[in-house]
Amino acid sequence: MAVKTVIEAIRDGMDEEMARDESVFLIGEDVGNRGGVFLASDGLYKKYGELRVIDSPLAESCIVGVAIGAAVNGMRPIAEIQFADFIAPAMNQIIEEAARFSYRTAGDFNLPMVIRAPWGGGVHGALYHSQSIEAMFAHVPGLKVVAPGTPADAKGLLKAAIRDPDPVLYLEHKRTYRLVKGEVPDGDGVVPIGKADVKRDGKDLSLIAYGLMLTYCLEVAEKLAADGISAEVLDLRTIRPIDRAAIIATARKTGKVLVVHEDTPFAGVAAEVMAIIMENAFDALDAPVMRVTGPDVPAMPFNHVLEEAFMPNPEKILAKARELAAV
Amino acid sequence: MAVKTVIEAIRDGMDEEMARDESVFLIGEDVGNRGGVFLASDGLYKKYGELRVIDSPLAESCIVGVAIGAAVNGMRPIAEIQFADFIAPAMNQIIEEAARFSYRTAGDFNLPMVIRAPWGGGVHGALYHSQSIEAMFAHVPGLKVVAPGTPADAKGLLKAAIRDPDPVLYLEHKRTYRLVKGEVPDGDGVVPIGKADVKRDGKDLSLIAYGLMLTYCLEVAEKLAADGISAEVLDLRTIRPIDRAAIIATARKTGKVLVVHEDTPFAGVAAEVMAIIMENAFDALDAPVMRVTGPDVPAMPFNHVLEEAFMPNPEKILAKARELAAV
Amino acid sequence: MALKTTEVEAKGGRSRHRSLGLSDEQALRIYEVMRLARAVDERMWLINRQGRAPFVISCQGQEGAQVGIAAALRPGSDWVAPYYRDAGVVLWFGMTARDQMLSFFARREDPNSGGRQMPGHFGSRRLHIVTGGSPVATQLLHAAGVALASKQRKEDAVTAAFFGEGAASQGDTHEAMNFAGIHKLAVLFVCENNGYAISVPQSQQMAIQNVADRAAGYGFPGVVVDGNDVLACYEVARQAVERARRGEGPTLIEAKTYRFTAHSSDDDDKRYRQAEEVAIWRQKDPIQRYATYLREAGTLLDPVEQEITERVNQQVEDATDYAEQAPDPTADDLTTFVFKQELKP
Amino acid sequence: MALKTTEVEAKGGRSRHRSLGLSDEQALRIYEVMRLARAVDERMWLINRQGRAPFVISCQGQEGAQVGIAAALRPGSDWVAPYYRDAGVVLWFGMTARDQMLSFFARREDPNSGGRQMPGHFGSRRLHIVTGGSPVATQLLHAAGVALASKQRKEDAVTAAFFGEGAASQGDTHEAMNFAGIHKLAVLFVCENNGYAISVPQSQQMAIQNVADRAAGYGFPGVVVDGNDVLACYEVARQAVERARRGEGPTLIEAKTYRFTAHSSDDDDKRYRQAEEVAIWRQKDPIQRYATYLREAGTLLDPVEQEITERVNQQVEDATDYAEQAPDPTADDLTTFVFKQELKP
Ligand SMILES: Cc1ncc(C[n+]2csc(CCOP(=O)(O)OP(=O)(O)O)c2C)c(N)n1
Ligand SMILES: Cc1ncc(C[n+]2csc(CCOP(=O)(O)OP(=O)(O)O)c2C)c(N)n1
Ligand SMILES: [Mg+2]
Ligand SMILES: [Mg+2]
Repeated sequence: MAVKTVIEAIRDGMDEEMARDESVFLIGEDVGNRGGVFLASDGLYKKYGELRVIDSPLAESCIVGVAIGAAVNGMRPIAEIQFADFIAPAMNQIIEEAARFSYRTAGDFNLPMVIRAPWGGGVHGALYHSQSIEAMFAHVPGLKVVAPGTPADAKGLLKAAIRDPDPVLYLEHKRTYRLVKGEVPDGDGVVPIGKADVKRDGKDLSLIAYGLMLTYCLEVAEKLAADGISAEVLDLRTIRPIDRAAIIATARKTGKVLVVHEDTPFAGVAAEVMAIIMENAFDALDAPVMRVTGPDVPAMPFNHVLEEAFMPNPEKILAKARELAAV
Repeated sequence: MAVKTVIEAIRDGMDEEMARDESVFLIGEDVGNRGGVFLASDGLYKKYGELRVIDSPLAESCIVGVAIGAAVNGMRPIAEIQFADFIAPAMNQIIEEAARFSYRTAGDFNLPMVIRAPWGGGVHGALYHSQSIEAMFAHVPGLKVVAPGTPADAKGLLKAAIRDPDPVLYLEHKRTYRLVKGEVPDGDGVVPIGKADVKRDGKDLSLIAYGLMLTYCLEVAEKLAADGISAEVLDLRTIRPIDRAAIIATARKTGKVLVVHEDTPFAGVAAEVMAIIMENAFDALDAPVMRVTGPDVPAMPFNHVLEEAFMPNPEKILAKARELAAV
Repeated sequence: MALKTTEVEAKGGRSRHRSLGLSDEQALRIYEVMRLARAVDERMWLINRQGRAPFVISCQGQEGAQVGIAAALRPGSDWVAPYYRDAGVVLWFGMTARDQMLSFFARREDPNSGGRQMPGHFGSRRLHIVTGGSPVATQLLHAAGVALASKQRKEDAVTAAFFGEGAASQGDTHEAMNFAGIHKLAVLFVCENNGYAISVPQSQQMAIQNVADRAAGYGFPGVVVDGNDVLACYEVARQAVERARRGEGPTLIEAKTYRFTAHSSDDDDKRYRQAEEVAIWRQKDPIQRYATYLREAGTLLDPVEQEITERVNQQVEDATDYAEQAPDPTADDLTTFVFKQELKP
Repeated sequence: MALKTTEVEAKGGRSRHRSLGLSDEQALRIYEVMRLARAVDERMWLINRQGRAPFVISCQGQEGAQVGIAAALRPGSDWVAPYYRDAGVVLWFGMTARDQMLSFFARREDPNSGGRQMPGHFGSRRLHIVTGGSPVATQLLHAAGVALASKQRKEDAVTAAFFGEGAASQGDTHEAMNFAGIHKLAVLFVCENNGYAISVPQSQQMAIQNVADRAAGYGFPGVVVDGNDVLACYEVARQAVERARRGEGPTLIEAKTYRFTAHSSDDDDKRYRQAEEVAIWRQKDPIQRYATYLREAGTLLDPVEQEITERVNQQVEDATDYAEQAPDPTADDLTTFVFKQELKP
């Protein structure tokens, strides 16, 4: 086991899968010689050559559409969207094409492809380099959506995504890239898609999160412990297919749930978690499920005051958790 | 007052607004000479000429992007997307541009534009002529989203949308076009965006719906009445900004709520309604809020057996409502 | 840069097909597939008008471009990404009349989609037909991706993507041609220009006469061909295929043609085009024209024609009977194959 | 169809600007705006490197194309849809150094966005600068729409959209040019081709030499111009503007140029381009080159140059001081203007 950052874990994950399987290749803007704007693919172009690490033209629909075609013809593309904020030009290819290939052919076609997209804020990225896009894509049946929060999960889920026979949207939180470090198991560890993970056991209330918010929730749980409140932290890791059993279990266990995400609230992932709990653990609730989310504004502003006001952070989460604990 | 169909109400609404305000114009595929594939704009090309009823090239990003530019320069475009299923190529222009113009300029720019999109199933339209798209767009702050269910609301909300200073996504349910008839007030009636409407008073439980599902819920309420169950039917009409007060009021009044939509469930509008009730009327609930939605599959199949299996209908809603009433 | 080849017909005379390297059998096979595509299509309209099936979308009028171009490819190893009119393409690639009818009636056995998609939404992994949805132009990028994979594995397969001149306005068309140009991919971009996108005439779709002229902007040749001249289509496609196999990159072929029917069974083309215009084009029917040629070439003798007609009718009858009787999916089929499952249940 | 005008410089000699109809004052004003754009940009890098502001994106090297082309338009009645490098364009259209610095420091008073957007995301309704976001190429469609509105109201305003050669690969670029071509809209599509999209060289972006060659596919002229020759840029833009005002439709102008800096302050251009290449292009600095011309023309006398330098420095100082002191937005500003509100609070 070695301690790695999230970005290292991602790079290792791609590298190992490309070494293991010749059909795996990477396509995206600046992924080649430049190694990606975050250096996620640093070194891969030299190692695997121009047929397996492809600098695409500046066209996201092209990146995804070409990846679909290559997946049809026996390859396992990793399509990198430079920032999640620039995925919208590829929406038609992702939602109307990739997500429907299997269903519309009654299983004759399947698409083993990964779309990697750096997401999330807190990096002075302003409106167009900070967005959360998970709700829109998680809404779409036919896509899998993962959002790891630790280096080990980042690597394990990336491997799982690359080996998956279906299209997977792999969300990597930019702020975690170099901030979050952790042990990464050596060898070929795969983290299964669709399984949440209890990152901390607790009994008084549950914090449900993913991505950067996982780190914040763990911090909050620590602080709550100092108050004598025992908080369980459930890391969703996969957003779609969501781990209903794990959500219901933690809700039934603690009776109080706080869901946390950066994305705006309306019909977001927290709303779905609340609906799942409503439908399956209503009788076990000691208080209404609460949520801490990004505000109801179009996107995260650049100015640091506004960025801080936008981002959920440990203080805001802690305040809400205390409110919930006190009900 | 005259009895009209939904499609007539829409045509009248466009015609009256175009007559009233020279800056209103229509752009979309086949909207000109052909009068639209559903004849929503039948006669308008002859009446207003080629500068105000524009057959666009087959390119949705173009339709919306051009509408944005025209709105910047003093016009009030109505951009027609031929089927809601084909809106995805315009996602970038809608979400990343239109929805953010006001916010990203701190109010310097605003976009008085309407995007009309026929949506919904039950018309043998298969995967790509039956889709529900409301959740994805309602998730996005900066857009208004309306989905009328009656001719009067269709006309009144269309007028409100055209006069609104901000981008409005106007969803017209294809199945209601000729199915749903009703009195439409003469004159310049505007239905305000953001106001739900209690279409039937009741006290035992609440049915919350919009679009075609409103018609079905009214049918169900009638049947429930025969069982001695008094159902309130709340028509959301506007999905974003959602009428939280009306949702909370009906939940508090009846204590039992069933939310109905065709769209798939995950992080859909029903999930948000459930979250709103969870947060604001938890103490008033006599049972968990329930939902009837389209199934968790990519889109509605063509074959009639599969289409029927997909669509929520009065029988399915009634069964669930009875289950809720019995809790 | 767009090379005009509309004059191609002049060359070759009565043995044109032979000078193109087509044996009599091959020439007749092309004819038969065109006839079959037409006959299935006509039958579908009949059934639709009788209210026995909800929707038709037609190949009629465009069979020359479709079969002529498909005939230059190698079914099984080459790939196609057709659009909804391309019955002629998929029949050449191995679909059968029965498959067509199963799709038309949306039966469980429909090989394209198990009754999930509308007719005309072709797809078969086995036959190397990339599945198509309804959004136009997406398949051009898929074709580029399929061709990229061939290049990555150093295989010489060629991929042909088919689309209408309306679809040429979509951003995806641009992005696909640009990408294929950069990587010199083995792709044929085949625009079946029938002058209309539903009701919208070409003049409202673009400011130019020839879609093929755009190829210059992507660094590869564009060719205009008479889409109602099946042999001319075969000829330009063969050249493009050879070029592609040599690793020299894509070609954009624009086949000028016309659709005889309304856009679909939901459309009323009288709203936007004159009966006279349709009549003029019916005079240029690619099937009639090819039949005339084949007769003059001495290849299509009366008994041969009769056999073909019988086989075609037989297939249409059989397909209709079989498909109309075939079972629908059941409600249980609604939720399968959202993701890959190992076996069809 | 792409008309090469790289030879334009030869004509005119020492009174070239006068033969283009530019007075000495106008010629000097162009020079001053180029200088100002450069000076503000350089100051921003300095401040960024000192850690006093998080992000810069530069116009350096492209001022000739920007100001030369903008100078052919009428600020106030014409419109521009710039991209993030176009400091030269927006300064010509009425933005000030102070506005630039307010945006750079993301202050509440930033006229582009109230501190919400990154620097380089220009926008002002009053100045007829269409607001830009980060996604590339969307503004080309906005420009087409602005021009459509002008046509609908029968006004003779011209709209210019600016973009990089990378952005030319996006579907929106195609759709915008196609639409503008069909409706003969009064649009200038201005591609500032600096050879790279972040790290991606032109050869991986397209298979052709000249983006301008694509104009033929949309039915209007494409022109290649030396983007580091400000007068050549002015000349082709003036012709395009005249054509547009006559109702003859769009022109695509491709200005070949180079960026002197890394893509942005977050980029390291040593990863993908050679120092020698940058050095060669620095020799072609559009500002130096224009200064040399103006001096040889006897228009830029030493005292004039000195005044300009002082004014520019003065503006940069003032702007920096003012903006650095200016207040940030407050947390309350986070939730305003999601929708139109009548008054700025
Ligand atoms: C993205 C998208 N927008 C709209 C439609 C609706 N539509 C179906 S076919 C068609 C016209 C296509 O015209 P063209 O590409 O010329 O092909 P043709 O039908 O003439 O063969 C339209 C607008 C669609 N299928 N996809
Ligand atoms: C749709 C989209 N995808 C990706 C990006 C990230 N990005 C910002 S600038 C840029 C390169 C732009 O290159 P070019 O258009 O040539 O302009 P230049 O920066 O060279 O002036 C990229 C990839 C973006 N802004 N928008
Ligand atoms: Mg057509
Ligand atoms: Mg560039």
